[in-house]
Amino acid sequence: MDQPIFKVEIITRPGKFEALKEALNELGVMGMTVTNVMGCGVQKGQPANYRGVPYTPSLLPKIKVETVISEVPVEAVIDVAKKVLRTGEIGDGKIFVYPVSNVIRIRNGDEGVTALDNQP
Amino acid sequence: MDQPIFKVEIITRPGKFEALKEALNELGVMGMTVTNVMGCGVQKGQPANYRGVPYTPSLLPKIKVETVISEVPVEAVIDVAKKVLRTGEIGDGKIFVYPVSNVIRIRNGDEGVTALDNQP
Amino acid sequence: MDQPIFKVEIITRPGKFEALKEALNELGVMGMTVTNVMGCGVQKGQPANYRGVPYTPSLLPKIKVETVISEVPVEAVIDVAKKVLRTGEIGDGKIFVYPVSNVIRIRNGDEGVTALDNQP
Amino acid sequence: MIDYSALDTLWVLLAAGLVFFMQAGFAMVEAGFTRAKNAGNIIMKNLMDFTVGSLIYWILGFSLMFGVSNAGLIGGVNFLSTGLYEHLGLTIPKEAFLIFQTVFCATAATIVSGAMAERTKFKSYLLYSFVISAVIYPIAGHWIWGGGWLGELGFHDFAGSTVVHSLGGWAALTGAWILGPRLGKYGKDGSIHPIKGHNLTLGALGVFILWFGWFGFNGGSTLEADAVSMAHIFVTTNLAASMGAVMAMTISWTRYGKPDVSITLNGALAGLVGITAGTDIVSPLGAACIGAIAGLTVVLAIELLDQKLKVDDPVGAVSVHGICGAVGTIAVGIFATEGGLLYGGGAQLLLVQLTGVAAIALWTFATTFVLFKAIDLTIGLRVNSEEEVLGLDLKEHGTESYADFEPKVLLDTIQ
Amino acid sequence: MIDYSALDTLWVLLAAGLVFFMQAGFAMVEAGFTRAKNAGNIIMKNLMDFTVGSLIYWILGFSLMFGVSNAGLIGGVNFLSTGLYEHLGLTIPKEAFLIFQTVFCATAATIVSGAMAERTKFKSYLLYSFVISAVIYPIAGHWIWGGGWLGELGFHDFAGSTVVHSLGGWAALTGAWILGPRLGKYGKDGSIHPIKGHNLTLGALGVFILWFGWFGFNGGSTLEADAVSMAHIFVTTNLAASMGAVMAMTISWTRYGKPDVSITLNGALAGLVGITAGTDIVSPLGAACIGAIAGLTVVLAIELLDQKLKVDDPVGAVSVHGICGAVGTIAVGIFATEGGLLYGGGAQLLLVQLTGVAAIALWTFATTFVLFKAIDLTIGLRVNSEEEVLGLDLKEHGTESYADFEPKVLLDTIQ
Amino acid sequence: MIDYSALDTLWVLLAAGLVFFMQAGFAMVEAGFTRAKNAGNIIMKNLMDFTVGSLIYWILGFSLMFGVSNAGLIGGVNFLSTGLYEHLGLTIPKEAFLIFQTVFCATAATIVSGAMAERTKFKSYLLYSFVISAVIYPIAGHWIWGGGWLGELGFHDFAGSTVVHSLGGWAALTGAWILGPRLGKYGKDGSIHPIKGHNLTLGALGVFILWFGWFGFNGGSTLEADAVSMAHIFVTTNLAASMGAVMAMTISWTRYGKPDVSITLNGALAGLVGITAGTDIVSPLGAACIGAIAGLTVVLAIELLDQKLKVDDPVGAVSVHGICGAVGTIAVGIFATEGGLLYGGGAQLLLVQLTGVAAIALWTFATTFVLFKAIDLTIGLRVNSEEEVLGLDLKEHGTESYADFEPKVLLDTIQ
Ligand SMILES: Nc1ncnc2c1ncn2[C@@H]1O[C@H](COP(=O)(O)OP(=O)(O)O)[C@@H](O)[C@H]1O
Ligand SMILES: Nc1ncnc2c1ncn2[C@@H]1O[C@H](COP(=O)(O)OP(=O)(O)O)[C@@H](O)[C@H]1O
Ligand SMILES: Nc1ncnc2c1ncn2[C@@H]1O[C@H](COP(=O)(O)OP(=O)(O)O)[C@@H](O)[C@H]1O
Repeated sequence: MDQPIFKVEIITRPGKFEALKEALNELGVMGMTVTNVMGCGVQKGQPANYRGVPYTPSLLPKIKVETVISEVPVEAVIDVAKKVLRTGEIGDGKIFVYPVSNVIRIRNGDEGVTALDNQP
Repeated sequence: MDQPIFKVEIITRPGKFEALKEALNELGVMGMTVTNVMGCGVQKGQPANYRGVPYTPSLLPKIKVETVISEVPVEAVIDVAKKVLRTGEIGDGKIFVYPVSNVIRIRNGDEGVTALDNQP
Repeated sequence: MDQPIFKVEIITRPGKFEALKEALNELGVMGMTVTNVMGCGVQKGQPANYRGVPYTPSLLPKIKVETVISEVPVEAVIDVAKKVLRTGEIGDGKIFVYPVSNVIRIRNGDEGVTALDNQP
Repeated sequence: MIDYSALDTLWVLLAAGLVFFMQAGFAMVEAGFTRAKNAGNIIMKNLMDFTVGSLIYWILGFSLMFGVSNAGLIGGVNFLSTGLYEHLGLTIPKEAFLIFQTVFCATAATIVSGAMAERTKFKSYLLYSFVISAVIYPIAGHWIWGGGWLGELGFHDFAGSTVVHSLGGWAALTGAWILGPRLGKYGKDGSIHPIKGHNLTLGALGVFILWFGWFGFNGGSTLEADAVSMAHIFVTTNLAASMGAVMAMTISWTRYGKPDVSITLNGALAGLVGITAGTDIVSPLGAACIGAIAGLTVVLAIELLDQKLKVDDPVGAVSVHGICGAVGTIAVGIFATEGGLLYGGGAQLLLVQLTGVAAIALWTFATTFVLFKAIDLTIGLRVNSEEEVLGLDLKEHGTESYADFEPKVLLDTIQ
Repeated sequence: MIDYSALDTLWVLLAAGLVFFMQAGFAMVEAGFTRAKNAGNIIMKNLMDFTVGSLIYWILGFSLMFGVSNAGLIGGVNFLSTGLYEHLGLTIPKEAFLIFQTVFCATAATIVSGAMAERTKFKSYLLYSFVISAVIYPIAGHWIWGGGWLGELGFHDFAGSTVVHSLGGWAALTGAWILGPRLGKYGKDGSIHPIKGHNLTLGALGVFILWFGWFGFNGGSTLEADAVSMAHIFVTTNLAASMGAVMAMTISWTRYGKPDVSITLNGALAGLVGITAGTDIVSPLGAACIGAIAGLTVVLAIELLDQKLKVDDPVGAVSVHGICGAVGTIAVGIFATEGGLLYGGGAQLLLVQLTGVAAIALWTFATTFVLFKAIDLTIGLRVNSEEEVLGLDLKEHGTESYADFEPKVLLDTIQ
Repeated sequence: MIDYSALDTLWVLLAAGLVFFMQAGFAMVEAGFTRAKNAGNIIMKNLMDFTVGSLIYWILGFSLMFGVSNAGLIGGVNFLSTGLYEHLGLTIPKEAFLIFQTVFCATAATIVSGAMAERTKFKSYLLYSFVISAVIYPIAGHWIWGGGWLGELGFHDFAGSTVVHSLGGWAALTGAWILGPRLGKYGKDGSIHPIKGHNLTLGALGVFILWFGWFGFNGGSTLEADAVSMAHIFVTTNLAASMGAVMAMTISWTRYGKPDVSITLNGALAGLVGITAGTDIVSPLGAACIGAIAGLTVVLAIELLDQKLKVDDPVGAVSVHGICGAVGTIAVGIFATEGGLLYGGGAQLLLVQLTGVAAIALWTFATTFVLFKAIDLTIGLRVNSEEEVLGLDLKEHGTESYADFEPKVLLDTIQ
């Protein structure tokens, strides 16, 4: 476990996942986990109307894509994500990078960087 | 990136989000991401009954609110969360704090603490 | 907060949670949070057919079980998870371990390892 | 017995079947327009007001409504509907008439459940439902259809814009007002937080079912299979409903910037409620006008109630049934081809119509006010706030209606 | 041909339409009371037992049921229903009678799908469905309605509490019992894990549709538009159903602490099934009593089956149709205003009713036991456990019923 | 006026009620087979094409269809359907005929909404719907049913396989083709990405409702309560639908490895559409054959359109209504027991049937092409891509149909 492991967490617009996935796959990042989330940040919900009553939703639907990487450099993932996801409009989202202490593959008990190798 | 960045993860009762959000906003924390989760801890599900058969649910619905902060001190966020969310009853939930290695804003490529600044 | 705290995040097949929970409970791990996620990795979706058109889903439903621990050793949790979840087939999932900076119980303000103690 | 018309009977029975089916429509509309966490409770309320109502109307209500009149005020009591009821001079068997009237009674009763949805104690709802079907509706019904004073006056409420819909609507208003709004509906600062319905497709299905059933509701009220009048009623019913929807859509589009789905659905119902009183005696054009008026009225009424009066009626029952029922009944005085203001009939009929509307409104407000207050002071009318937040399905019935779907917890339980 | 009554024919055809619509009711009840991952499969089973049944009943079954009787046991074979069937002495065209009987046959067949839901191979279900509609139901039907020995005995099963509902219910029991419970339903330690239905509003809609259709089911069985009897049937049908719901609600409230929604819905159906045999010859009060008995019975029967016998019947089909069908048929011997025990008719009719119930139960258990065992030993009756866990929609049909909604994965696939 | 048959009128009105109810069926099928984010829009389109169509057909369309014929091409204009229409020689009141024809018109109009679902501007749909109900359908209807040239030729389209279903289907094809496929449906590399329907149980309910309503659609087209022909129509309708479902299931099983639920549901509808033209004059066996042909055709047609022609028709409306309507009409020339090819009637009828099918196809393609192009060039036919991605409910109506459920965001908005 000499090589540091990171989790890159990308929060962005729904509907962008397919493109992101393809781009990350090209980089060699094969494993990822996606979750539906609701978020607020700079982007605000658009005023709407329910049976005549105006309101503004305070949260917007987003997706959270998490990928744990080690051999692929964090910068490369970030660059790809920025390229694919940037529209320049508010709401493009954020990327958070976290340290990871260890990784284990349940199927065969592989630990650390090897566990991230996605050859079956 | 001299200033440390943290993720504060708050797991609490559903239905408390609006109040928490307002309190955090007052503190200057504007960005957050919310997820539906199911949890178990000290609090247990209440015995119920389906077509005459008694059972006890093993998981309870909770929300997870994640906010990544740097300039606002972690303690301030924790204090606010405790104030808003505490009922004193089992099931109020827990707060976990994690180190964050980096933050990037996709829209313009801002990194680190600046990326957390929510002025468009 | 002398004792290190870790979050163990287990991503595995849906339908395995009850077994995992029981095994972890036996170990003394009582608190956990579960989320529905979609994932891709070594395992690929099976080719299917919609109104005559063949397609292959790119993401598979998984569950993410998170448990923050300190007194129970990380290895013990990993071993239990491996024992309960391993089928040897692709798709068993992965375990990620993260460092945790702090834990707070909202109900009474307990901090650190004490906050993880699940006696009411 | 030999003289009954099999054809008339068949039509009345089929119409009764159609009106029964409207219960499904009400259940779907009300469930669809409220939250998922209370859907089972809504179902249960709709089912039980029909079943309890069917029983008590048979046991008591029918006689209060159709028994020999005492001074035009109330029918003579007769338990289990066992009397002969020959004074009614029916061409159909008494039992055919009984079942047809039973499903009408249940319609009046069920209107209330939508307006009081998501916060009423189930037990208390049962009690309310028992009383309205046993006494409140039958007495009002007697006045108009049972040989009572309003009928004698010449009040024209063919299939019940007033006696069924307005009565139900006013009871709904009293109930919703005494109950108070759902938690979180109105902010302390006067702000209004919309609480969305959980299943628009189901709600729409309910509207289609109601419309389908309404052909029986209005058509069957002929009590005989008369070719010309049945056909006329089908046409006027359909035109008024269509116009109601078109109008409500247009108004919502103009006022709120987009054609609103749930308001348009309400508009169709408003047209149906509006035409019910005069479906037999207004022209197709008159029906379209009444539909348009109802479609306009319902949008403004919903706004008024929800935003000005702050009476929280999740499905718009008061506006659709109460207000449009009244408006439709009054419109008979204007559009009736015989006796209507526009057809040179003068104000005579109009005044009678106004009298009837007012009388039923007064009767309903007075009796249901006493009823709901009495319930409130004894067993309580409203669930506590924990029950309301977690949902009536869980707390009142120990169930969840959609066990396999992930709820949007965040929105679902915001207070 | 000139002599057919257009009115009678119209009524029978409309009733057939209503009974057809009950298929939608069954589909919604069964889908609603089971899990989302099997909803498409339930739909498919309901659709296919109707379509396959319609075809084979036309090709063969109708003649076995209504052909000239061979010793009171079976009708004479005649393919494609092309015979004249003049011995039936109908006042309506043969084709009207055929379609009415077809939809009845499909009702009997479809009852089984609910009890065997969530674990039966689709192929095997198709095969079962073919055989019951081709042979098992028509022969039993012949005994009672086709000029067979039970009819001759004086057995009274007006619209089929026994021949349709009990028969379906007993077949369901045999099937569910041979199949075994769904994975995870019963723990090794004897514990019971409830598996919740996924869509209570849809289930409730199904119940309303069934009730609506039942007016045709019972009413149409007159086979003629007789004013008095049609009206009487509408009243007794409605009262029994109402009483069934009220009773089941009350019992569930007493026993389980809360008024249970799905059990109350079952109670309404139990009342309907119970009254079906005697709807024409019990009084309204008798109907209410039968409804009450059925409503009580269904709750206890569900408990018995689920908790004591551990037969896993996800929708309660065995209790509702099998047991309440039998109870309702027997009740005719008690409540029939002519010949019933309570009306001084002695035990004669009661004994005949008991004989009929027993005969049909035996016939059904015997034939369906052989049928399901034969299927099990050849193509297999049950899907494998992976298919069951992932759901029949995915594995048997390659589909998912709710593609845009996030499932509660956790609960959905617990074993 | 004295001479109207009350029985005939009752039947036609009840049939009109059933056909009206088909609107609910269409709404549920179309909503169920498309995505959750557009469900409210589908509802709204179905509701508004019925309401707008009802009004404009009453105001104008009815007269163009049934007014005194001008050279067999078009009926004489008469606003608000106020004429006497004595030349029709009806045994039922004009208003009964009007409402029956109104619901037919609405059926033709509503077929289109499914094919153009999930990407059409609401405003533009309203406009289309107005024109088809005011002019396009009435003129075609005149040719066949209103005393026009096709009817004179001997073209047999009993209840409208061609004039209602094919016409609707061809309009749907033109619309879907001009609109282009939904975003993400077809990849640049020619790949096809299935876009799943969001609610299969609702879709199935819709199919059952349609089938139920079809008994009125076909049966009521007798315009009189004739015992023999009504009964015959019920039988042939039911057999064709059953066979259509069985066939489509079998073909999908063979071709795609599993019995497909949504295709089987389409198969039942295909059988119904197919039999509509000849339901009165083909034998039960002929009906089963037509059902089988339709069931086979629909699967191949869906494949052809979706995979070869890449016309994106989310619910299969073109295949079910357009193609199977045409096939069923042509089949009359083969299976008609009088005049059909197989019954020794030669090719005469077959040629007439082909002519009629071709004429209506040409008329519809031509008029709807102009209509949709005109709309496209003025107010625009299609929403922009942001609106399409976020859903029409949100952008066109400011609503969400399932506010309490967590959507599968990932799948829901993939482009
Ligand atoms: N500080 C934060 N902590 C956690 N999540 C955040 C934070 N800031 C933003 N997010 C998430 O990222 C999403 C997009 O952020 P937003 O600020 O709206 O867009 P942008 O960065 O493009 O201006 C938010 O909806 C929220 O889910
Ligand atoms: N050790 C843990 N790891 C992860 N999540 C936990 C842990 N302990 C508690 N949780 C989450 O916090 C929620 C509330 O915790 P609980 O112990 O029930 O309440 P309280 O802390 O108020 O007594 C749980 O439902 C679970 O989701
Ligand atoms: N590098 C990764 N980062 C984040 N999540 C991952 C990663 N690799 C795998 N996963 C998650 O774990 C799940 C199972 O992994 P997979 O590789 O398919 O199985 P296995 O490890 O058993 O071969 C995936 O569906 C995905 O959700």
